[in-house]
Amino acid sequence: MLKIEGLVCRYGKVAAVRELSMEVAQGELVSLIGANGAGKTTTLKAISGVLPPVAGRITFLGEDITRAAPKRILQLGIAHCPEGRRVFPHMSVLENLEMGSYLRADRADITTDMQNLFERFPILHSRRHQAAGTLSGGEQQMLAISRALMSRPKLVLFDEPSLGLAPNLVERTFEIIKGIRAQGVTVVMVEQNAFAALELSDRSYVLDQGRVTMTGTGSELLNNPHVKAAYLGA
Amino acid sequence: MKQGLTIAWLLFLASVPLWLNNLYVLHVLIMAGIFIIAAMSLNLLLGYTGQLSLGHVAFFGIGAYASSLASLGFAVHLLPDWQVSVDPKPVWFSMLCGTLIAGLCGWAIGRLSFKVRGAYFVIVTVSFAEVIRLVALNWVELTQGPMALNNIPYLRLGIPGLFELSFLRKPANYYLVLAVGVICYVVIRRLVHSRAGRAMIALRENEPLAASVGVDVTRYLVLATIVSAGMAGAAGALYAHYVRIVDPDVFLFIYTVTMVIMVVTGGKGTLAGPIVGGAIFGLLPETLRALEAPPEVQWVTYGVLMVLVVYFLPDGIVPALRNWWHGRSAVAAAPAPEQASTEAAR
Amino acid sequence: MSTSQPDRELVVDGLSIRFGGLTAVESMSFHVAKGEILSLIGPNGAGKTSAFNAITGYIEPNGGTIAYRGIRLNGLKPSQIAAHGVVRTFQKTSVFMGQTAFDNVLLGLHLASRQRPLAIIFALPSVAREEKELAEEARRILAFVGLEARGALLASSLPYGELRLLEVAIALAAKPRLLLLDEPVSGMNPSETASFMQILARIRALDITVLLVEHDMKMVMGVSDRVICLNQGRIIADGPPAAIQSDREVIRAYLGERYTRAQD
Amino acid sequence: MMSRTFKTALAVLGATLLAATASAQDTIKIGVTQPLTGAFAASGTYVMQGAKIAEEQINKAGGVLGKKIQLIVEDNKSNPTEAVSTAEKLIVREKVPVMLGAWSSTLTLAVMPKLEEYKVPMLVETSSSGKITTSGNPYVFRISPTSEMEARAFTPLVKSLGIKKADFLATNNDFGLGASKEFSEMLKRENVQIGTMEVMDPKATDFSAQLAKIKASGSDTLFVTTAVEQITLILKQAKDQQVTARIITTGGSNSPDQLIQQAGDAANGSSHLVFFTPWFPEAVKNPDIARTFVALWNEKKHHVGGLTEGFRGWDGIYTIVEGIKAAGKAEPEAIQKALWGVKVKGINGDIAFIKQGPAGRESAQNVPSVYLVKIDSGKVIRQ
Amino acid sequence: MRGKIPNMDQLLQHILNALILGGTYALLGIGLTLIFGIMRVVNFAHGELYAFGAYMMYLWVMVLGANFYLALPLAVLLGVMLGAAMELVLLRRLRGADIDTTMLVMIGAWITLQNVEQMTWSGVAKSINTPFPSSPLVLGSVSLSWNRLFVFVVALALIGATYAVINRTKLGKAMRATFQDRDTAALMGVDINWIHTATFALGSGLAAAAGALLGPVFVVVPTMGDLASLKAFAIVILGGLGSIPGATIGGFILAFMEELGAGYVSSGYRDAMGFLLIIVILLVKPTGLFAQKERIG
Repeated sequence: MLKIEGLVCRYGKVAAVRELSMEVAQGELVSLIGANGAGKTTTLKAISGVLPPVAGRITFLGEDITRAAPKRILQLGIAHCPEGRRVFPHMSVLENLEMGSYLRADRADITTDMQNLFERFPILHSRRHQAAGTLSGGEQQMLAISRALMSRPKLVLFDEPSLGLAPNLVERTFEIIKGIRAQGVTVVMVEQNAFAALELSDRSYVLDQGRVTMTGTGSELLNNPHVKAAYLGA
Repeated sequence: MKQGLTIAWLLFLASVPLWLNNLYVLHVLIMAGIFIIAAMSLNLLLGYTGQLSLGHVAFFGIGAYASSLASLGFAVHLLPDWQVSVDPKPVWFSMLCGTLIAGLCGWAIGRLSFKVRGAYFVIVTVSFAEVIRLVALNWVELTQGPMALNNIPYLRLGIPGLFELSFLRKPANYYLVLAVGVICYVVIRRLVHSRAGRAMIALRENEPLAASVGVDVTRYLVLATIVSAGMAGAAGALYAHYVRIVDPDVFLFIYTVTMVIMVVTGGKGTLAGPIVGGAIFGLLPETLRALEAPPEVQWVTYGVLMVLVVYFLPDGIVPALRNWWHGRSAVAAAPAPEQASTEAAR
Repeated sequence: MSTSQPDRELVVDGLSIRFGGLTAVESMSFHVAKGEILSLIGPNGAGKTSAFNAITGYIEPNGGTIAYRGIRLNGLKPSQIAAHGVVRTFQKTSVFMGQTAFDNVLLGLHLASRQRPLAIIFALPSVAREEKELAEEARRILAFVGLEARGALLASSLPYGELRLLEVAIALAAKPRLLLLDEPVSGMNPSETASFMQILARIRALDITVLLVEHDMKMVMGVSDRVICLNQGRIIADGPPAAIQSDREVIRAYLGERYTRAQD
Repeated sequence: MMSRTFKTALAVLGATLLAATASAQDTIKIGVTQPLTGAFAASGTYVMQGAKIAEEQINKAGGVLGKKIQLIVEDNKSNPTEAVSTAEKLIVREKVPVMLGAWSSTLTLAVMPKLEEYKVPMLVETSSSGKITTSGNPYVFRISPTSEMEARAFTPLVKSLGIKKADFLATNNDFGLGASKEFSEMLKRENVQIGTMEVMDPKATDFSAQLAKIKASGSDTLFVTTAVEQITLILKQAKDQQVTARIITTGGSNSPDQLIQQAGDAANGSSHLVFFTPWFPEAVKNPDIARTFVALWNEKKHHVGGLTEGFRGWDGIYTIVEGIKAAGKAEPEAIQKALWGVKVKGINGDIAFIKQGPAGRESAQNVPSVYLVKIDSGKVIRQ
Repeated sequence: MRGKIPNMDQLLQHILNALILGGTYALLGIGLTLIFGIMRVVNFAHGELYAFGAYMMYLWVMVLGANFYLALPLAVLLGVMLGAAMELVLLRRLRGADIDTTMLVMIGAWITLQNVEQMTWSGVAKSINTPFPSSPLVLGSVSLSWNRLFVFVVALALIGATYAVINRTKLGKAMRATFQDRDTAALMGVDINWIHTATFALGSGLAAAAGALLGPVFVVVPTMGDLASLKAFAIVILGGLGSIPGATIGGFILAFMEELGAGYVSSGYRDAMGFLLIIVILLVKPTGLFAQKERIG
């Protein structure tokens, strides 16, 4: 479904991703793990078109999206739920969700989708007129996920969904992500909580200094002594 | 080597009135010199502390007015029945007053306006200059308002009965401006290569980090403002006693813009930057005048140059030249690490 | 409350911090003993950095007191707090990017220098003498963190790991007695982390007390004398590393059930 | 593009050099510093145009001392510092023996120290501040009236117009404030009550607050002193706010033609003190000269509203040339001495100088004529 | 009847004048709050767009003889186009640059535009004829011109329209989203470049509208933009950056301060009121009177 070959990304002179290649199949839940600065977030940014890569090739459903505009990539069905939730703080919950469906014109379906989300997250419904910045961290995470789903994506990129959340909320978030996958949406997730990420995912890529150093199924990596030492703090 | 070059430059500048017999060109050089001093003073704020003060002309104007008023004497009613009058003072003393009063204003303004940063700071400084201009325009009893202060005496130095130096003619004024300029240059140079200058650079580069190693943010910003304002005031005093008229138009925003262009074009945060920029933009109006270009063309040139400089020479001419030079010499021989480090501090 | 017990270097009592309606830190009390390395851990947003900011004067707490060696730090400016010997680093790499590594340390030596503005303007001989000493000192500090060969390079051209070392060098230049490090090894690879732990040991040997915020459990458990775990602005555990690792509350809130399983 | 500009520059430079060497023998230079840009651009341009017409006429008639005259015009940008620069350039670089300038009092005052420094006389054609001739600068020769002279000339009209209470609205500069001061003192002597005295920034465009105050004071006459652009706005806004007082403008920079054109019927009923009445040249002292000037002005297709300013340039240049003729040589000190004795038939009237200022260092002042005209149904009529 | 008019009438006239003036100040302010408050570009050229609107009005009505009511939207449209062009040429390549850099560029644009105007139209003031009756509208003891009333009504309508665009339309939401979080807005499929251009053009159009409306009331001169810029900054800071209701109220507050200050304190300091206000406000409450609270860090 998604294929990345030889991806290179830079911030100014500093290379963040060097010659990275990976693949995601339809319906998979794939996670990227690694230390800060390993290039996980940068890879997601390159996929969603926010940071155009310097070299390499990204294809999605057979179409080359390497230097496509974020708008085009979103239209093709890739939604990106950014690190730190990034809700629009001064806009209401409703407006945030409307921004999620920015590129859609099917008004009736948008309303249905929104109602479905409100049923799933009643707290968002009761706060729909409140400015998003006043929500708690967990509520903001739900809003950010809901907003990403409003574009009816085929593939969702989650960047550190558990970041800064209380542990029970972390569990909840992972449940939600599982649910999304269960509906047939493909998921790529970046997660600092390597243990949880490996448990959850079908497959994982371990990144170090912009390169893939290891890959395998979640349980394979969980039992890999090197991964244990470097990323599980054991 | 470096010192030799500086001395050669100084000797050359000092020799100008000896071989240049065109008084008009000398006049242009004097005016450019006064603006260079003002630009150097602005550079201390803009280039070294990184604060874009767009009210700098206020200090220039305050220096000009204070010095003129002290030398002319004045009488004002602070209350309907309370009159304060000051008798005319010698010009050298007045110029010192102008410098000190401008510095004092710098202290007051610094204390007040450094509560805000960024766009707010810019707007506060612009507003400050504009309010001062309106005071100069409307406090007619003190400033003569738009009638301007006229017949401002020129500087005379000497011991009565023994000898007297009078700064009426151009060569004398040229040397006066040159001397003040050199003093300002030396003071700024010493300052930026010291603990105080390093504190200012630290503030510019990373204010929270600077504070974390003990740099008192307000103290050093205010110190920079005082020195900068005092020098701008000295330039204003020079201006007042050379042109011998001061009117509220000295506070016009466009003069601040001119100084900013000089500093930015030459290279902010470099010692030579304002001198190079000041020389270019101090002489440009007269060059354009010689070409019989209408004044609008001069300003359009300013405006377009400003945009082009931001795009193509964002660091200014001096750093660009220095990089070019280093690029060349690096091919010949890699520079000693010590030398490179002190260069970058400048 | 006693704020001047001899072994208590820093005493935080009832600290509360709110942003608008959101509570970042809720009546937090803890102390740092002289000479120890104390780590603050907890999920992001638990209030660690907010507490750091309040101790070092970058934000005004809404309640509570902070005292260092009996001196109340509330209401002091960051520079004044630094002058008392409480120096910090920042979570996001924070150096003077446009300057060389050497000059970065020289800028950090602000408190070590005594020049007065007038002395500078008149170029008194004492100024030149001091400048020489400062340059010597800067070189010594660079060598201490292992960057002596990098002095002439612009900070912006240093690799990430060395930037983080330079950060520590700048903080050391301010002559700290209590050093607060905010995630110093985040983004470092394991070998860089290991060498940083050695530097930390040498810093400790200089009689500098350290307060550490860090996510890297290997580092935290390896260097700390004591660990405090925060969650949602409150302290949920305080004790030696071994106790923290097995604390049920900490496992539930921060380390996660899976952490204990991974340990097995 | 670049090279073209460069070539033009070279050509200009070359031409200037050539002109300088060629003209040294056969022309007499006269420096003119006027505001051709900036706040006073319009008026300065008119004066310059009037001076140019005079130059042409004089050269057509054979010039002076057997040589042609050549005006060197410099733009002082309505800015005192620039005015000083133009004086420097004219005197030091162009070596002019005499100058005309510099329109506003502030500009003239700025130039005056330079006159003393280089001992070059200047003919002042517009400025009204008393300070110019009382500060003891013997190189100043003024043909325009001071505010005090204007006020004195107005005295007989106070009774005939039936003024009982007057307000003032003046631009916040020497010109405006000086006029307000002199006229209010004159009116007090005539037992007229003074209402409110308002000022405005020379660049202001909204006078609603001042006019509301003036309306409330209930005076029968409002004296307005400022440039023509502001007068236009004041007339319009006074009408909007139903200010019923009679508006009289002073200072002579009021161009009634322009007011009729731009203020429309808001201009009706207002009166204006002028120093030249091109609508009825027969009213001035030397009607023939006035008619010639109006004809030449219209021939050049200059703005008709500029006549009341343009005549100053003409009178100025003729007076200067008369001075050069009397001196017998184009040298500053000779001209300065000779100007004292000239008698010129000008558009405004007969020009001759009296002494003003501290003894021994007197400046020269002409006693000009002043006329009051009124706008009625879109026409300028005598009053 | 000519006699003592009671002071109450003077006050009423001042209040009426301030209301009318406040409408146009608000228009200037909301144009700038879009650019300065939302885009964080210190737009020193704002006043030049104001002058541009006035000159376009002069061009259409006085030079080309177009109908007044037709010329007004045309002048505004040209202002929108000039604003869009400035954004495309000057600001696009500075995306993400710090505030000082864009400010220097806008100062350059300001100087250039003003002097091009001066070269094109000369410094002589121009006036624009209007189709309004020359006798004022009299309401008891106070009066105002029909032209000013028209300006007031149109200004209020434009303010209302802008408010609706920002709060009710998809474009408005995209604008707010973009300037709250540019990267995330891009992730929602918003074309960031287009939003920047549109916002700058909208703000410029409002400035041009203010100029086109006020040009016929006053006179048109090349330097008319300078004071307009500075007053607009005062209004925006007064109201809090980026707040449209704040800018509207700020516009009226400034108008009242100027009018009453000139009427009862000193008319010479009329234009100083705005600056004094800025200084006092920034020293007392640096975020402006109506700014929203934001969580820092």
